[in-house]
Amino acid sequence: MISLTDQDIDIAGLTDLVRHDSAGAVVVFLGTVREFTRGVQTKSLEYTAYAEMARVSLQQLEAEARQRFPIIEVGIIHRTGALSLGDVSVAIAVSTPHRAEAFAAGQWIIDTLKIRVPIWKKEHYSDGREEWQHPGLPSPTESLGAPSEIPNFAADRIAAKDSAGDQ
Amino acid sequence: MISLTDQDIDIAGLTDLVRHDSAGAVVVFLGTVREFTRGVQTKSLEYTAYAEMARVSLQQLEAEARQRFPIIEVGIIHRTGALSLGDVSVAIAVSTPHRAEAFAAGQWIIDTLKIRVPIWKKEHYSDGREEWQHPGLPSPTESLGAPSEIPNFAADRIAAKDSAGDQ
Amino acid sequence: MNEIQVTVLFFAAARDATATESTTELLAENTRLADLRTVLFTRWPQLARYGSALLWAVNNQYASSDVCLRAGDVVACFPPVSGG
Amino acid sequence: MNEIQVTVLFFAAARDATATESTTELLAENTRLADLRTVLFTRWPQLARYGSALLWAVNNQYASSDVCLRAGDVVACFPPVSGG
Repeated sequence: MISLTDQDIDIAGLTDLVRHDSAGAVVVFLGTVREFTRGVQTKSLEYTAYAEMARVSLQQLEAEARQRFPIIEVGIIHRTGALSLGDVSVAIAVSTPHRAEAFAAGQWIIDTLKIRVPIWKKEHYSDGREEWQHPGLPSPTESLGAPSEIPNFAADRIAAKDSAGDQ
Repeated sequence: MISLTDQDIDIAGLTDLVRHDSAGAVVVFLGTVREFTRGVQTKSLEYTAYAEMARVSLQQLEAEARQRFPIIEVGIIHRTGALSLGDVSVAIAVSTPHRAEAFAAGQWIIDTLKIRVPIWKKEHYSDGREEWQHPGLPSPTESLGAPSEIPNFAADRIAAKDSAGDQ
Repeated sequence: MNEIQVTVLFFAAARDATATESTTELLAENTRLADLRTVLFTRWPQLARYGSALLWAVNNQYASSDVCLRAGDVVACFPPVSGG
Repeated sequence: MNEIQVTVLFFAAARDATATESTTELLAENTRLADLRTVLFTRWPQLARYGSALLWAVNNQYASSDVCLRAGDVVACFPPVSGG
């Protein structure tokens, strides 16, 4: 089950969805809005999605997770819109027969989601600034080579990152 | 926070307990009663604890987890008594600034709990048999060497297992 | 030579750079994604500055630069994602 | 020579083997846990069969075989744990 929602995520409902008599382990991951990142204070966050592709991408993520891990049931819900400190931005629940698989599956899903699924976070800082988060994007004032010199394109880069795993 | 209880575990309450504005990640682990283990059908389970030592042991587990990982908040609840299929026997919730630490802490806590905390599971199988689960204990009908030949004792073995990690 | 029409969507910082949500482009048949990119980078130098860091998708799937575009394709251009 | 009194608790399969929850033992001062174990294994051969697989704790902490027991200690004897 995957979902993109602008409402509060029902964590208890998501957890119950994956509980199963064949499962020995359930792992639930929640991403929550953190107040300080590298010393800068966040006041609120806004998540914007390319909704149509994000749903396709989440469905592919679920399908691939089921191929990689012995998953009994899995649910992935991502929030969009404005969030306050402490709010849950993403919730992932997964059940498997044994515990090591549940941790591995949960971690793979969130790590891969953060590379692939077209959703962007804009931070509103307590000093009034706002800033898109887009890891690896050069500042718009940095000069780069001409487009024709740029070798790699999205699909290759996403695939390379996926196989390398992330930090 | 640690707790040993013969009542249903309040998972939502445990999750809320660890959510925090400084946390970017929450991982919740649930151990649930599985119907089939190595092809044998379980009907129900019973957990018996050496309650006094189990509480001390859980407190030490929490303290050591806080030393090993940048934990913001952690809660560990273990169930005792009779459980049915699908019931939650243990729930661990942990919050940290970043996600990798939350997964690592949750996994370390459940792995270590399963080696150290004096609680035993008795399986009631659908064929009417019941059996204590005690990994590594020889069957009482197996013959062993005389007591004086037996070298290692509890403290050394628990320490060795902890440092080796488990599967 | 026939022309095809494709829609291009911009998201997040790419939308800020172009100051538009989408554009409709008339292209020659067999235009590759790389060629469309050159067109867009020429029109919006602010977008060009993000260069190879931008991600591109065609019809909701990440696409590589040599893919041939077809009539009705929906292309999306956006910065590295930051959900989760 | 003075005597000390310690309580020994049995759990799970160890309790089944001794058919008792606890026993009170009078021991010589400076008796080591290993010596108490020999006493108990002699009394309950069913317990002795579990041998080195059993775990031992003194006053709620895992103990090693060479620890000296003191008056009032609570010793616990049990099989490998299986909670979680």
